[in-house]
Amino acid sequence: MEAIINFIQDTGFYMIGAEGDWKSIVMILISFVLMYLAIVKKFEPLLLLPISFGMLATNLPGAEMYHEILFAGGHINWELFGGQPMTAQLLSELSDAGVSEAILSAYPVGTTITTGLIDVLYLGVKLGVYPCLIFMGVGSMTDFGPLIANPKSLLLGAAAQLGIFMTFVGCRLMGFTAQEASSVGIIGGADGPTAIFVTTRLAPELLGPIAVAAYSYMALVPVIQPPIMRLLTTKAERKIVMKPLREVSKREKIVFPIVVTVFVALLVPSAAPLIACLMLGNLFKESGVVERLTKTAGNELMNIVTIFLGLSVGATATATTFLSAQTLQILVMGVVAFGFGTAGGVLLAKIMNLFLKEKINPLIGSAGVSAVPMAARVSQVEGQKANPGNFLLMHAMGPNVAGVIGSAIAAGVLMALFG
Amino acid sequence: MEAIINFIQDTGFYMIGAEGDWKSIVMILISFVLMYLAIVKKFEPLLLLPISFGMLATNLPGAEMYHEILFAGGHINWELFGGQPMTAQLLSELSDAGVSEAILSAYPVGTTITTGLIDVLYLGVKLGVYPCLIFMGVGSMTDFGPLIANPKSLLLGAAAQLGIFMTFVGCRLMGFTAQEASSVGIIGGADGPTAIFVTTRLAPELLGPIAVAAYSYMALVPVIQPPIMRLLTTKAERKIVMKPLREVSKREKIVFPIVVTVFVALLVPSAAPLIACLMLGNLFKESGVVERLTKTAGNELMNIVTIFLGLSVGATATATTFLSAQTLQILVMGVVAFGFGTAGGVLLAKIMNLFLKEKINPLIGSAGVSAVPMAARVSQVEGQKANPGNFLLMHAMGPNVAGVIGSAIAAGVLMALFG
Amino acid sequence: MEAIINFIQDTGFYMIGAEGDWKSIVMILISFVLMYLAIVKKFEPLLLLPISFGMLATNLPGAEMYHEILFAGGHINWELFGGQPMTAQLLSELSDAGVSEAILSAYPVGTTITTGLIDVLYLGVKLGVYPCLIFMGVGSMTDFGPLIANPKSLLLGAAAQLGIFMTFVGCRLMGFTAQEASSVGIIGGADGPTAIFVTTRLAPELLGPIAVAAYSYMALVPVIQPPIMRLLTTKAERKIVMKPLREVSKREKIVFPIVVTVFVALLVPSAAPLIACLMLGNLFKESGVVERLTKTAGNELMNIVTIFLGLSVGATATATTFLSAQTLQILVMGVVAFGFGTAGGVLLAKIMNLFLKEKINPLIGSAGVSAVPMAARVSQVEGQKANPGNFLLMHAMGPNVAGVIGSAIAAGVLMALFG
Amino acid sequence: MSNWFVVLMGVGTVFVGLICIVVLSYVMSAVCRIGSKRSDAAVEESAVPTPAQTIPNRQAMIAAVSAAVAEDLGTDIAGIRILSVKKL
Amino acid sequence: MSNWFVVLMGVGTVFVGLICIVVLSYVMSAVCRIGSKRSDAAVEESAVPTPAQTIPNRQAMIAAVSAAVAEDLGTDIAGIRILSVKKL
Amino acid sequence: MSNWFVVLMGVGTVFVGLICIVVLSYVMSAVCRIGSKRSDAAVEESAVPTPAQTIPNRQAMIAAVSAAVAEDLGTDIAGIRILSVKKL
Ligand code: NA
Ligand code: NA
Ligand code: NA
Repeated sequence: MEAIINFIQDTGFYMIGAEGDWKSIVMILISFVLMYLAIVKKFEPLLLLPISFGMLATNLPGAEMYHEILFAGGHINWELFGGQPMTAQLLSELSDAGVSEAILSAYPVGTTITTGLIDVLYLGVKLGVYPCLIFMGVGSMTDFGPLIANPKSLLLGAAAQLGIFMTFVGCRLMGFTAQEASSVGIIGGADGPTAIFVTTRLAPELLGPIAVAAYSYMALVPVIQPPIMRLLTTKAERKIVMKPLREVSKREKIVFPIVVTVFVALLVPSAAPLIACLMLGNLFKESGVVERLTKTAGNELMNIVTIFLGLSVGATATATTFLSAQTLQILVMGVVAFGFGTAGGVLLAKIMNLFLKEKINPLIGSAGVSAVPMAARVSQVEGQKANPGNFLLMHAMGPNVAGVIGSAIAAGVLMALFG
Repeated sequence: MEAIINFIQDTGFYMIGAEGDWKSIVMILISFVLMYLAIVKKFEPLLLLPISFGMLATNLPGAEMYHEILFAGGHINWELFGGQPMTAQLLSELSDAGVSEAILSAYPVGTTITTGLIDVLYLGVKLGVYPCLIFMGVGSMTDFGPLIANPKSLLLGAAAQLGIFMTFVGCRLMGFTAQEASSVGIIGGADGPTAIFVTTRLAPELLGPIAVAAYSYMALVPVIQPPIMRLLTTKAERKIVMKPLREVSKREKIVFPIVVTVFVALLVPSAAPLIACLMLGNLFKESGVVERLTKTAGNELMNIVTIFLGLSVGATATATTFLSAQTLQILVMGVVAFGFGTAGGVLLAKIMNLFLKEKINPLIGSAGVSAVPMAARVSQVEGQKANPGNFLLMHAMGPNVAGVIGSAIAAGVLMALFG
Repeated sequence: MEAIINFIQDTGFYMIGAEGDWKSIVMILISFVLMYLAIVKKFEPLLLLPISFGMLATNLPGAEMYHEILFAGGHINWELFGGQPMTAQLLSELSDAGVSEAILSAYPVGTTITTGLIDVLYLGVKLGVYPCLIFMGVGSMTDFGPLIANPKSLLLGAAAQLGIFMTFVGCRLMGFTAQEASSVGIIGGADGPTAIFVTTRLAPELLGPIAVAAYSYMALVPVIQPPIMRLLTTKAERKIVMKPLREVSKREKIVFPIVVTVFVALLVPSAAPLIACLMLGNLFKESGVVERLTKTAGNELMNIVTIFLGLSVGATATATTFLSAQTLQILVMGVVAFGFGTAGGVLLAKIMNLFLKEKINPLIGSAGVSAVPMAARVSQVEGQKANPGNFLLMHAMGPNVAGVIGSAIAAGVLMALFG
Repeated sequence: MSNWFVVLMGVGTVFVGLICIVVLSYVMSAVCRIGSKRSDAAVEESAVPTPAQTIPNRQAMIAAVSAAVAEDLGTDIAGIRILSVKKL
Repeated sequence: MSNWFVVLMGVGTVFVGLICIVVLSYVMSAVCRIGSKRSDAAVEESAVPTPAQTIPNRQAMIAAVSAAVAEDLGTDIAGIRILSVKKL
Repeated sequence: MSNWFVVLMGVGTVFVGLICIVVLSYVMSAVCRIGSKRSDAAVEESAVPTPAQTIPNRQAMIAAVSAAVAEDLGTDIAGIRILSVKKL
């Protein structure tokens, strides 16, 4: 009889019912909303679907698919990972490191943890492996040709990082720590892997909401950007036709990723892993001699990592960390970041037009936030609305990929200052 | 000269000859038999071939491709894994944890271990990663449509789990511990990943024989099931024609995996990892928005994990653990488990027919043991023998996939009771 | 202001400029040369491109993408890996284990390390995983048919290992330790994975130069071998036409990998992991029942591992280990190894002709160094130069694949003697 | 814990669990059908496209392609399979 | 550290960095063009072949194949895509 | 350990090892041939099918398909490769 009671008390139904675990229910409902956005609204489903499922899995009462304690105190607790029992020494160390009693009290001395799938997958996030590997895949599918043909467009990619730093200031004023403010700001970079990389290093407890915000807003680029673009430009400006880009030689395309890797790594060493992986993938592609590796980096390897990354990032979104005022603030500040980034790109384009003989269409400035290739497509669409004969896509791809480099540098600066 | 003698004493030939290591020879011969079954008889070759090769590798005297000591005492000994020397403290801890002197005596204080491929691959088994990832792949190739069209067939999938619990009782009476009996019983679930997951958690020392039994009997379903099916049914029953299943909408197929995940995870939280991964794979497939991930989960990722899982599970089948009376008992009880499961499914179908207006063909009950899609095909073949115009395949797919869910729940109950 | 100075002092430019870090610049230039060889000259680009990029990444001042300290003292320091702070105890242990003060002084007590991508990837090298997995892929694409049809060609594969041992002696005389000499010698095996496996076990500090030498010379086979081949043979010998090989049955092809695995693993147990993986891949292929696994082992899995292996092996080539007289010696001895290997194969073929009724063309002897299939193609080309109607390719494939087995055995002997 | 207790617990939980899923399935199907009546064609077809829907009569077209190729070859139609035809 | 200091440092570094890359790009392109004049056709075409070059008029050929297949089928040409035609 | 001892041990073991494999190969081939005489066609063809066997004249058929497609195109037959024709 006692056994039956034990068994029932172990079920998730009991935990919800008897212990009033309404927070988990709310989190599960939120995960459903995200699944809806991913599947029906097609918001970056490649990442939002695994993220939302990870969020569901981690919040199922009793399932214990992700154990925060394994990564508590800022480092990986290998003993617990391997299944060794909790010791008094480890407990006091973790307590000293600032781990809350709420977490520690669940693991008295002698407890062992049955490591689950998501704990293992989370290692790749914690150790910074997944964002780099995804960037390798992204690189293997990116064409820097339009950027090399028109290097000036790099400036637009720089201006669009304005959103990151404006948001940083905003968050600081709202009471976030510098580390947290940096992680929230980087949402404005509109690069998922960069945002996850920075957040893992600076404010891992915000990983869930920041990843959700980053990928949701990237999907919302066609909604967020156009009003801002139209507000800041005149019809005449939007009608500007740009002349076709020159052909870029194979050789330039091969040398470019190497040059950028070396330069950026020397300028902001903390951005080196991200840039190096992005450019390695690109070098695979452009060299033309390792087609096998190009294909694997951009397909199977990237898909595997995407599943693992999504699931484990989602799993960090436990009720305690997600259901707070901070999450709402992050969601608001994420939009702010995208908005300022868009504005920054457009405005710099207008300023550049004051000096340039060959005017550029300011609509391509907004593509500088990255969100490749969505933002470039928005530029194209808006351009054609103003002038049906206007083909801005290739011109917008320049700032678009420049934005990836730009936000990696911004990320490097923030990690150097607060890492 | 001494060096030559040392060298010779290091060869496997010397170990076999001088030390009378006949047990390894027997194990190698057994691995040959399994390879024969896998290659010539095509017994689930995707897993039996790697398993048998792992068994060969682990039993080659001197090769030391798998070190039990790394996982001794129920947890991963990371220090040894990294190549640090054995310490007196670790030795005494392991001894306290019940590790046999036979194993420990091979590693005096100061020994270091050269970690091998299979040690590393085995981590994925120990940490419960592989079975979940394989289930993700299985899910991405499973169609729950027939089940959704006819939910009653879930009951047949429940009845077929009878074999698990009958075998549990039998094993207990034969002297197995509750943990061991649970692991042997779960063979009757006819789901390789579930059996391996449960055994890793409850009785890791039986991993070799249980994996071999599980996959061999799954291949033998066309031999084991038909006599039982014919014994328990009349010719008239076998002739029953079932009317075609209704079309299932895309929307139902998307919602179903989410509903089942939440419900099962709340009912038996310990089954959550298995069910969640199975259903995540299925959600990838049915959502239709992440084709890249669906393809990778069901192909490359699954193939990689299959190789790793097979090799490392096979490697646990060392002579000491495999050459015992227990192994024979496991092989016998495995058949019992399959037999009772088959009977359970068929008999429940007959009982249901007492109440149902639209009779179901009891031959589809046997498909409830899972062994997807083999058992469903057996139902189809037997059905056509009785009535050439009878097409039971789609009807049998319902109980067939229900059996996967059913045995995951059964596994969860056993892990909750004895984990 | 101080913050700006700190920031500037953290940049790689400052490190190069102020600290006179010219060694890193030299290493970066060397990595450019290797990239040039890989991309333009197509020197084994699949490995040399990732290796050279890893070399670039590891030598970018400040980037800290690879931390030698994590693997210092011959074992993996898991605490540091997980992000725990350096302790006085660990420091003194590492110091006792002979780790140089230059390395240790960078990590005072309390430092934590932010583990990077390459640190994680290097685990697979350190634990011996990658070379085995690559051999599995190689096996899945190798056809042992020509070898089975003409087993005598195994002898040529044996003779070509002469280079390994001649180089060993040469290196010993130049002052290398036995472990280092073994690792350099194994370059003559002309098998990248074997060379990396042995070097990881015996002389990990030489991994960079040895990997570079091994893969570069494999690409240079068409340059290195022909003069030696022509020097040692008469025109009449080169004109010898060999009669077509017999058809080999499927059954022989299936049994062969199993027989070789068992025999080699018993003869030299330390070569077991390499041979077992090579033959497992081959068994996948020849069995014909696991096409899914064959495809994955030879494609996606191999590509992923190739990227990881290349990057992390390249990353070990730090300025301190690479810019030394040793590296030049290794490059020189590498050519010697290839040369002696080629000569050994050719000469044994000539000796065998003294006894054989059916003469063999000595040009196929050089293929015994492996470098599959490049060396076999060289035999074919040289044969046709002497006699346009001469088709040696299939005959050369015998010694060619025999060379892989031969150098695995040689590697096993060296690891047994000095491991 | 007695063995029969384990059997009862186990078989009981499995049956309770799967019976609940039966009920949930019926409920789910009913709800889905209500939902689809409301938004029907619009949502169902535009928002959740499936690979199968991208070429409506995929089976038919593959059959046609097979037939065309086979005719050129004089081979039996059952002997070949076109693996990769995709709508752009 | 004041917030505005962070903004200045950040925006400053991003701009300095990307402006340098602009300059480097121009330099690189110039150097590459000089290099390619010297060795031109020889190196450019033999040493760095690209997938696209292996079948020079790949697009055209795929179009032709599509057309041929479509004619047999009476299908609209936009409806199918030939995924795998490779030069040997 | 003297260097020449290492050379002798090494070269010796390599030769002994590979000579043994030569012998084992001959034995294996002989045994396989005896085995195949006993069970010949039955086992060899049914039990160990190979991809190549699933379409007996695969090369021929692919050649035919290529020819048919090429005729429509007026392309050289060596220029294209059909990657995916599979027997069902
Ligand atoms: Na960006
Ligand atoms: Na089952
Ligand atoms: Na070799």
